[in-house]
Amino acid sequence: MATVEERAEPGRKKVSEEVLRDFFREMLLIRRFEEKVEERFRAGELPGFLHVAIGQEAVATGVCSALALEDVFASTHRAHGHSIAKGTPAKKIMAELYGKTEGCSGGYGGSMHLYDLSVGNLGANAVVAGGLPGIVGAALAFQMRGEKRVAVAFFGDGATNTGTFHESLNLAQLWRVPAIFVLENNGWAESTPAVQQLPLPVDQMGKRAAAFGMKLIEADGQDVEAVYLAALAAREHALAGKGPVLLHLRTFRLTGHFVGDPQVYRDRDELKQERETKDPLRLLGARLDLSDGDFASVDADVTAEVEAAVEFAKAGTDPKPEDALKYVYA
Amino acid sequence: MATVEERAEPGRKKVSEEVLRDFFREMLLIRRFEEKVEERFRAGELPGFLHVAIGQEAVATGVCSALALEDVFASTHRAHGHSIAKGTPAKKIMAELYGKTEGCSGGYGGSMHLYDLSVGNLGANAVVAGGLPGIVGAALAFQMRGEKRVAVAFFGDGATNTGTFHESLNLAQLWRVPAIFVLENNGWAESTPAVQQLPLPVDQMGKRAAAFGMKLIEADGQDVEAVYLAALAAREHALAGKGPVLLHLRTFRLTGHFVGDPQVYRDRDELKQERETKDPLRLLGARLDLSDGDFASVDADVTAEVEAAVEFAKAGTDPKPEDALKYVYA
Amino acid sequence: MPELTYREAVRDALAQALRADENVFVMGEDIAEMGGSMAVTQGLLEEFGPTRIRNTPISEMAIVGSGIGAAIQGMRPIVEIMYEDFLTLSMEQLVNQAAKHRTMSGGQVKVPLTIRTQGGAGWSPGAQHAQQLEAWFVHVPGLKVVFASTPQDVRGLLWSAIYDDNPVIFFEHRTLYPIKGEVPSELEPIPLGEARVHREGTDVTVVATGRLVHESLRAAEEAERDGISVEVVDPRTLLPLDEDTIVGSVRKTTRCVTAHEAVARGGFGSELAAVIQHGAFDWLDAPIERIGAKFAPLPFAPAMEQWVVPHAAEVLEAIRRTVARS
Amino acid sequence: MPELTYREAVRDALAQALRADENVFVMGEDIAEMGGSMAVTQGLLEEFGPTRIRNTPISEMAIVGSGIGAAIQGMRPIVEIMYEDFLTLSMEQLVNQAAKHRTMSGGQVKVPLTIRTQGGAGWSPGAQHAQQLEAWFVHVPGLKVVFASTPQDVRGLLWSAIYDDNPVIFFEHRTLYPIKGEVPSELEPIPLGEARVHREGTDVTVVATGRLVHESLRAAEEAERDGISVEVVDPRTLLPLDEDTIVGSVRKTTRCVTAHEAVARGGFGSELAAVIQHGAFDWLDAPIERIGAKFAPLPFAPAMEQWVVPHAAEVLEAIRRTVARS
Ligand SMILES: Cc1ncc(C[n+]2csc(CCOP(=O)(O)OP(=O)(O)O)c2C)c(N)n1
Ligand SMILES: Cc1ncc(C[n+]2csc(CCOP(=O)(O)OP(=O)(O)O)c2C)c(N)n1
Ligand SMILES: [Mg+2]
Ligand SMILES: [Mg+2]
Repeated sequence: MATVEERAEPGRKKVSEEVLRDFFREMLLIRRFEEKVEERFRAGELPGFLHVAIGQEAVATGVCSALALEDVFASTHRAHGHSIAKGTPAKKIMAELYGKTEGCSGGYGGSMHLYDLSVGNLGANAVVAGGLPGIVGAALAFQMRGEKRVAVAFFGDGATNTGTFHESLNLAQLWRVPAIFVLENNGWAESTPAVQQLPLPVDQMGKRAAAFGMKLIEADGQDVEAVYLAALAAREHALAGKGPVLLHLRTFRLTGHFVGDPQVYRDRDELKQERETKDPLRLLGARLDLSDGDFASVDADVTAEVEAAVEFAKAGTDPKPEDALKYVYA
Repeated sequence: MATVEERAEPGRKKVSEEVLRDFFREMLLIRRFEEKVEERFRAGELPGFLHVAIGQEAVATGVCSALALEDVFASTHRAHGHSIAKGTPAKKIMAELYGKTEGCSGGYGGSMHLYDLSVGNLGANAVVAGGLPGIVGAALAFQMRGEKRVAVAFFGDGATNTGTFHESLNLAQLWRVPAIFVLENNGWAESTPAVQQLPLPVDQMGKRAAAFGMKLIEADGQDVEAVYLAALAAREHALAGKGPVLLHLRTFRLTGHFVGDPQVYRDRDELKQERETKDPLRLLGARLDLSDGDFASVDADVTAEVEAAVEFAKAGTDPKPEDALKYVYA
Repeated sequence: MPELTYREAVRDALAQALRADENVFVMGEDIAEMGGSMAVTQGLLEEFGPTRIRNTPISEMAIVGSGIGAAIQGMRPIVEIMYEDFLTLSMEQLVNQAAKHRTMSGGQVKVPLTIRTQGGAGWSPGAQHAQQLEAWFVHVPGLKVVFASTPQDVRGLLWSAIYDDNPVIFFEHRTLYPIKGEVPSELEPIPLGEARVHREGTDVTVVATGRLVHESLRAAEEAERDGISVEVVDPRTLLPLDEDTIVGSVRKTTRCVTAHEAVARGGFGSELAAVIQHGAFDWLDAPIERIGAKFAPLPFAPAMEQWVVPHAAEVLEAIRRTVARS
Repeated sequence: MPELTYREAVRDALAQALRADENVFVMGEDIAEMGGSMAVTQGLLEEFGPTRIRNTPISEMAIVGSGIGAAIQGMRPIVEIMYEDFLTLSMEQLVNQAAKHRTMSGGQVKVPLTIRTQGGAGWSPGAQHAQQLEAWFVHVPGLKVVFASTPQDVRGLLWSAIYDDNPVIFFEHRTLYPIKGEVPSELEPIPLGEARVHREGTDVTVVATGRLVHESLRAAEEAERDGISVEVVDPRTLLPLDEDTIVGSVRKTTRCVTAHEAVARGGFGSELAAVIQHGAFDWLDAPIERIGAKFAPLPFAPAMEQWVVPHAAEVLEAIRRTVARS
């Protein structure tokens, strides 16, 4: 387990209320965005295969707020939140989900392949752990060129079972590259609970860092301030040339694995309880002691942004069929 | 690090002198066998790609002596010692190296693919870590059928960098199958020293077990008694249904990576010193206080066995070219 | 004859094989409680329990590799790789281990392992969830390769794959799971290595696999209205290949189109074309036309996706092109 | 013109590329102090230092994947996979990542990565150290595939691969490292996608790659003694393929043999045959003969090994078969 110093304790208040309010707004934007995605999918408007991260917003906002514009990241199948939090306008993401040329990947990627090089999004990946080796390489490039930038990989607890995870962290640590590996541990890999897929207890996944002698930093993934502070510490460590960090964040997936997932495998009561006690927006709202009016005004604001994103997306341009061949080679 | 109880301390004498003498004989047989392989390769008699394990004989003998006939194992490119120690007659191995139908793989395998199902040799593997997943599956079969057998994988420190290693140990631990993972840590992967390929200090490779919550047992790989006791303990643990074991043995490769390797990358003095202080045969000989006469008589005995193996091999049958197609399908 | 969906037919073969032989077991990601990401294994956990219906961690190399190890010990594991795109993660075990153990051991080892997987475009999954990679495995001696296109075939072939003593890579097509078809009331194993003539014809042979079998049958009906008589053959087993039936058909019709969803370049259609031009050289009246996906990673936007992968229209055009040659 | 071995030619291209552009670096297993398992990278560590000549742990997925990541950041990494058999361990990164990033990102991303690897039989390594797997990659849009057979080609093509903005899989053949050949005194880049006509002829075209280029040239000389005039073409770049040169040659000669060391079934020769039968249908006077390894994992014993992989004799027989057709 990480030492106490390495933990960004939930109680340690270091972030101003103003900043926390900004976090709240962004997390609510992500929440409303994804709720809209679910709604539009059910309405039959969105093609493809969609995964939302409802319940995990504090991870996206906390980590990405700790990054600079020139820092880069790779995401997963559950990428909307990370992408919004790193600075891609919601409308460009929505346009991507609608398959429009105005989308952040020009309509070529879809939900599982959101890219935006202008803000350092090197691409979401539909192959579990598929983005990790590339992050090692990006960090290596920064190291070789002496650039003060970090490369960040998001991935889930399920991903820690892959050989790709192991090889990536191993190489990163060997070469001490400035990479941060963000383990977004929601205790599920699709329908498979921690106990069926992880040989370690779900809360002890940080032990995986020991296999590489890698710096471990852990925080409560539902507490955006803790996540933010932990990510700042991780970035500092990496930029100081001390090597990569495994940033272990325990979080909760408060919805299905994919949009439309009936979750037959999941205990209803437990889910209900998690929704009541683990929702990062509720937790932050309570902490900020937001009045109903405050909340309503933020909500109206982000809801309008999401609606505008849908309008933008729907008004977008469909690619021409033969544009499929446009980017096979550079 | 493993607790003291988990270590088979070198000083703890539990094995009778008679048994140790048997160990000595077998280790010397392996040594003479591999020296002969080097000689015959240089003489141009042996085709293919050969790797000897001179310096690592205590691992082969110590581990395999702790196994029952019905236990199975998978080996690596450095497989002669394991194969002899598990009970395949030297002559069948030599015949394989000569590419004869009398060889343990019928001339189809060669040095990197020694098989002998009759003694539980599931095959040496020329792909680093390639044999590990199969060992998990063999152990799973034993578990499902309630058979009291263990499945053993040999591999090197270099192999612990592979994704295959990680996935295999992870799955084995998750399912608590009766497998033993024998990490034969000689501190080299071909020409690449530990410091260039392992993010952990070479003596701390046992920490890799922590990533899975796996039982770790460590012993001095140059001390055959320690290896034997450690392997017995590992087998007991696995057979008791307590799950797999990582058996970490620090050992020394007292020769090149492959037969013919000029070792341009290696410090001569260090190698010389290792040959003087780390040779498991010298160490065991000293401990047994073997007289010159004793030694000479054992040596004559095993040398004769090796010579007979060469005779047997040379007198063997060459496969017919078109036999290549014989075993493509079952 | 009862009717089953393709999905039910796969499930039925699995269930019957599990009942028939206790050495059979199933493992893969999310195949237990959830019944697999394609709902194929639904209900198996309830009947056969968690020892024989095993959820695995996300580790395709270990899934395939542990299947190999169990198979060598006399089990008949059926492993599921959720999307065939993820076969890329287990190539080492498939190609260097499963395919080679038998030869490398001089015949000591058998690997009675079945690897079920699925893929296919048509639902906008993007570039990493819809590849068709069967051609790679046809290049690997020691493997068998099956690609089934109907409920009857998928059931009979899967049974044979499970009871074959060799590693079999068994491809299913995602868009076929809901299709219905008649099946014999008792499961009839279909031997590996036998093609199926879906439709007899005299002017052109279309050799098609997977989803394209159905597209080709549609194209054949269209063509018939123009007076073109099309024979549609599905190899079903891609390795070993039933060359006799395929070449025999083209010798009869003198024209040939190959059709699959995989990228045309380097695809299984190339192997077919190579075999057919050789075996039916003196009979051929037109160059063999290959239909397959256009040369691009599959884009997300539906308009581009639909354009990249082939449909009945492309097969029909190719049929017409071959017939236009005198 | 100076003479270099194939090995020296590869090394020279690497050294010159490293000198020309500081974004170029090399990584792989044992490439530094030892100079690579084929001694290709010998001396590079001394000249360029350990930051640019990097030994890696045994982790083919991470090696390729970190190469991809560095390439996207504007580096030009050259990664070495020691034996192409181990490409099986990096297929996911090669096929799902390197090949697809550009399309999936709608053109935002470039992956100027070179993956050097080698393989080939003829030295009794057994089944896991001598496969020829180039055909798989020809099936993957977004990759380029090169297979060079002479010192001059390997140098000029490797340079182009390194400076290409796409991922290029660059195959070398183990048994060619010691061969010598003349090279231009200044390195002349050879554009990717251009075949080389090694020898002009009028009766048969042999399209060969890798070691089989040399075997085919030998066979051609033999054939000439029988009065058969053989044209030998090496595509050099397998993807994209120079169809014009290849098809044009067969239109001229009217007969064709394809030759490579890889297993014939599902090999690159099948793709060639499919393309050629289509493009030269009206010209062909004989079926295209495919020469490749026989259908077996490579056995260890030399007699079996030599029988499995093809040599000049098999090419010659195939040439004779095509000419025997009137
Ligand atoms: C290599 C690979 N195997 C399987 C899948 C199918 N799959 C998609 S997401 C997922 C679960 C991932 O779990 P985790 O890494 O914990 O991320 P989470 O979904 O919980 O965010 C699986 C199995 C895949 N996309 N890639
Ligand atoms: C997957 C793979 N990568 C590379 C190689 C080439 N290779 C053969 S042995 C070896 C080093 C292995 O080191 P280790 O596992 O420590 O075993 P040792 O040789 O020390 O016994 C390498 C890199 C291989 N055979 N397989
Ligand atoms: Mg998860
Ligand atoms: Mg070693």
